[in-house]
Amino acid sequence: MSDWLEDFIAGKEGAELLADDRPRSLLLPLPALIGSMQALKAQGFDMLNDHMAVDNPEGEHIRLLWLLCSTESGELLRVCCDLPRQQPVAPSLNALWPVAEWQEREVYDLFGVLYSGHPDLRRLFLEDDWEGWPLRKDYEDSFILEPGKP
Amino acid sequence: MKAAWITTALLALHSLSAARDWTQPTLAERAAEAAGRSPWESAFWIGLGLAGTLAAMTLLGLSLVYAERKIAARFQCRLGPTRVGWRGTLQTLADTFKLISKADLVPRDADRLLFFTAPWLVVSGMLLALVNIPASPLLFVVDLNIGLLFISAVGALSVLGILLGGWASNNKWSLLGSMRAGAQIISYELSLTLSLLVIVLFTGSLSLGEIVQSQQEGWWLWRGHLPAMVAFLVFVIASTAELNRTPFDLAEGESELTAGFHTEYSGLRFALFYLAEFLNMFIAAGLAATLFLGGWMPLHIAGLQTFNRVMDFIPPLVWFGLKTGGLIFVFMWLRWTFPRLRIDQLLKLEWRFLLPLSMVNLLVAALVLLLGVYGKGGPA
Amino acid sequence: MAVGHAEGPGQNLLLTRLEDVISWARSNSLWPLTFGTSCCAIEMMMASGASHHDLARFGAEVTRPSPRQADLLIVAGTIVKRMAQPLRTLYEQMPEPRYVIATGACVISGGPFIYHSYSSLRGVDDVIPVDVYVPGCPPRPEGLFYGILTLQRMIRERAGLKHPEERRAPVTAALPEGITKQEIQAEMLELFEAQGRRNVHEEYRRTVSDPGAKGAYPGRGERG
Amino acid sequence: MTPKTLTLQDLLRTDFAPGGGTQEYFVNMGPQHPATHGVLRLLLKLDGETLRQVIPVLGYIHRGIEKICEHQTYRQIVHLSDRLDYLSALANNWCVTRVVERAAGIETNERIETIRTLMAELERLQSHTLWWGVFGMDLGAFTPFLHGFRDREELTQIFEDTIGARLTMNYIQPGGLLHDLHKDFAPRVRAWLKDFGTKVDEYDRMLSGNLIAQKRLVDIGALSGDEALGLGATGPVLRASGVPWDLRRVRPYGVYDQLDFVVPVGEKGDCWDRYWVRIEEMRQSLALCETLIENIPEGKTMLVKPAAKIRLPEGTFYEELETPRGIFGVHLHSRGKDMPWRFHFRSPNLHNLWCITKIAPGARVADIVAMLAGLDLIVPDMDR
Repeated sequence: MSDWLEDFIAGKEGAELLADDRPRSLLLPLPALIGSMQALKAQGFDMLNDHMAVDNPEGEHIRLLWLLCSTESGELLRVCCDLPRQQPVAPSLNALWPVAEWQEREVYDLFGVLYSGHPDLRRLFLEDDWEGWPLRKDYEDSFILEPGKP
Repeated sequence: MKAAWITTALLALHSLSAARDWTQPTLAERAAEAAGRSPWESAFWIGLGLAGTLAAMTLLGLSLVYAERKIAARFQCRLGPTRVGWRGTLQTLADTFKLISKADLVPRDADRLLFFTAPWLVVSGMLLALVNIPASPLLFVVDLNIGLLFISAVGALSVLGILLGGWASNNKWSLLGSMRAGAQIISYELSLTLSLLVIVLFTGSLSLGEIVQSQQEGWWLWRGHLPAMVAFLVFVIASTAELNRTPFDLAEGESELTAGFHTEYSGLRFALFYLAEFLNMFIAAGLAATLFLGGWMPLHIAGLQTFNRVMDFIPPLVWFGLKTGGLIFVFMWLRWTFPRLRIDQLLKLEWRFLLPLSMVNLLVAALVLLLGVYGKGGPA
Repeated sequence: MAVGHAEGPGQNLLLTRLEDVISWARSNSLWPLTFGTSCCAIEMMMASGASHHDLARFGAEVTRPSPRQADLLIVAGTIVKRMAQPLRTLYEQMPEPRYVIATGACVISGGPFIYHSYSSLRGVDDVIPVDVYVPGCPPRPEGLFYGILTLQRMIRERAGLKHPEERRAPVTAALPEGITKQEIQAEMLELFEAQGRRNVHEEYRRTVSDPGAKGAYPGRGERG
Repeated sequence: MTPKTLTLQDLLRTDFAPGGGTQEYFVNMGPQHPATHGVLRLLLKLDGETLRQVIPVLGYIHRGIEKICEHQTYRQIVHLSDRLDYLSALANNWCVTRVVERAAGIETNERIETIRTLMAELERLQSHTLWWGVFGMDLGAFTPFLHGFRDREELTQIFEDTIGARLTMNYIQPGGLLHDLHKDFAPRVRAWLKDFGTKVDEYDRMLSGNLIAQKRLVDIGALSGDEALGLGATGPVLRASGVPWDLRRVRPYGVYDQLDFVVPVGEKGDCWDRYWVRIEEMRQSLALCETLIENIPEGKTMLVKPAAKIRLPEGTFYEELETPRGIFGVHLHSRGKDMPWRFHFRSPNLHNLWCITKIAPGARVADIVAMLAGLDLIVPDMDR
């Protein structure tokens, strides 16, 4: 089970297996992302199940997570990638899985991650003139109400 | 005491139904006749005709809407209106008052003149058609010698109203709805008219009074053999389409076009569209009953003398009501059962199927007429 | 709607009568707009659509998809910042007299999304005036009925013709005037008959005849 | 080089249609439109009645649930998950519960798992009856709507007996179930299942066999299996396209591994296949429920103290399961507190929605309504 994944990252610099299992996680450096994803798709991961981001203000990075799924073997695989928080730019996976176009729009909308090569990078949920990225931990909005505070 | 009342009522009914000489003058004829003697008398008959038609229009509109809501409720395992009046009978009256007393809204960018005209056009077309329908020998406003032609002509006014209304609203959904309605009604008008022509061929007259009287020996539905039956079916399908009712309600198509051509209409003008829809249904059903089911003629079965006597005793108005009501029920049944067609399927049905069918049917009817094989047997 | 004042008995009887008739008509013919954003909309559909509850009994089943033809805006489901503008437009597109029922916690106060949300409005009355509030998350169809009956009573009681813009504080509704509990029970039995639900029907009859019966309908028994 | 971002205004360009020479125009379908079942907004680029392009515009019910979740304890998050896809509230509860239970290492017993499975299957039936009713209404037949709701209402009352809620259940909790079953639960469910068996046949007679309905559905909006996978479709939409991907079978959870059922799979992936797959799923769920209701083992229904604070270890956890609409997934990023650092829902409806951009161009306005009904979308779940 574990062998092919270890072989897979063997040749890649900066790639490592993360401790999380179920699904097994893989941390890739940004430059190797597109190539690895292409290879993974060729290996049978035909479904891009989900794409999300986690903000990490202490580490000054935003971690992007892709969840891949293979309908042949039924295997799940999580691929992670860290981006700098100031200028997060990631390559778009739109050409591999069409659904990435909209998943990336969601992450752009809520975290402000930009995707190069994206055909239609618009906000997904919020108005086009919304300021700020609401799911970042340092997002401030006078509209937000907190319990105990007037 | 009770017996006396019942006898009186039966006698009154009989005297109504005993008007067996079917050359009763219509209201229009009475007015024309009276014009020579006294203009007042003439005005009285004209006024009676007008008031009668308007009253009938209101009453029919109210009761048909109520009937539709109750019937729909029964199809859907519910009760329908129950609270206003006895078993909800005053529900539609409340709706009418409310609609009349609503604020008068006109969209800012609407074409005001056309916006105001459209609903009245629809209603006036419907009203002009209504005066032609012979409900009974006594209740007959006008018997034009080109009655059928007149009805199909003024019936087309409603298309104009719908097109104008959709255009004037300045709303894309309205426009889509009215364009659909235009394409649909104009197409189905063809097979509708062709199916009417079959009966015209048989009777040799366009006057509705004469058409009813020609059915003394039997309803055209039976006497006309296959062509009349086909014509009846085509008529029912095409008039459902003309009425914009499910499965042909594309012009309003709630789930597609919000409310179709009357999306922007509110209050009184919307009520007029609503009224016209239901009265047009009455006109279509009444026309079908008149042409194919003997109008106000009682049901006779050859050879059963006693049965026929009993049938004679029922007043003509009741006969007409029963036949029309039955057909209206069929229209409502269709509406609450079928899904909606798509616009291209709808037009295909007309141009590729109904139109050729009714053309061939007309030829067959002509053949039947030439050979003279119609006119015997069946219930009359 | 400038109709003269009709004050005091004997003065301008005709107008008073007319007003009564029109209030009667308006209260009995509340056509709702088909509008719903989330969970409450399902319960609203259960009320207006489901044969079990049958909003048609009150003459309010004619849901109009076009705001121009609707009288009643039932705000069912959370309203967020982005929806506020369309909602206001919808309200303004409705002709007077128009009524608003706010159903559910979200549209009353923000409900479960009151804190920490950057987009949920905390009460729809920031956007449009509300006549009746129906609490619940979501409110039961019976709750919505209660709201509608309350609204009907409000319409009947106020001089709507004189002051169409006037909004009154909510009033509470008991049983509608002229209708007894027995009549409502009979109506419910008829409704079950129409659905062909014999088992439910029998169960209900048992409950009606013996209110203390164990496991009485609908689901009010103690938890197991 | 920073990538270029766009606004909606940039997309609003019309042109003269190739060949025909007529001008295209934009129409807003929604946010208030009966066919979009809520506040989905579709910008339609039309040429006459023919669709050229569909631009879904979301966010009219974006409540920021993921942000709110970061400030809620794990028990509170369960009740927020009800309000995503409110028609599969129990499945959503279960998914959140599973991810919390796995992270906290809570083991459940057989009774809890059986009841959870039964409830999820009942809810699938409930959801599909509603879908069927609304589907009929979207095609223009109003009566199915009421018949679907009639059958649903009965089940809602059964749920209410046990759970105390009609729609937003909040029943499946970390560590077990909120309440034990009501004593009338089993007899009422048996009676309902027996009744519903005949109702599915009635549905078939009423809508499936209707010629107009078939004309409106067959060969409309066909989507091949590969396209569906690429667009991220799951659930009945994916299975209608011929991919037998059902988590209940592929990666069994609950007690699905002990159950025998067929996963209905379509061929062409058109609207008819989507319709048929769901009708068939109703039959399968019915059989599953009949088996499950007879086989509920004894045992406790709550294994942890309801008041106890749940603290999860650090890490990223993910669980997914099959709701009536597709795969619902929960990402949980914990930093060892009693509240999550980041909580993300994988929404089946959001992913199914994108199929419309692929299948709609070239169709008519009426078809898009049939397609939307076939995809069975719940807007608050997309927007979260």
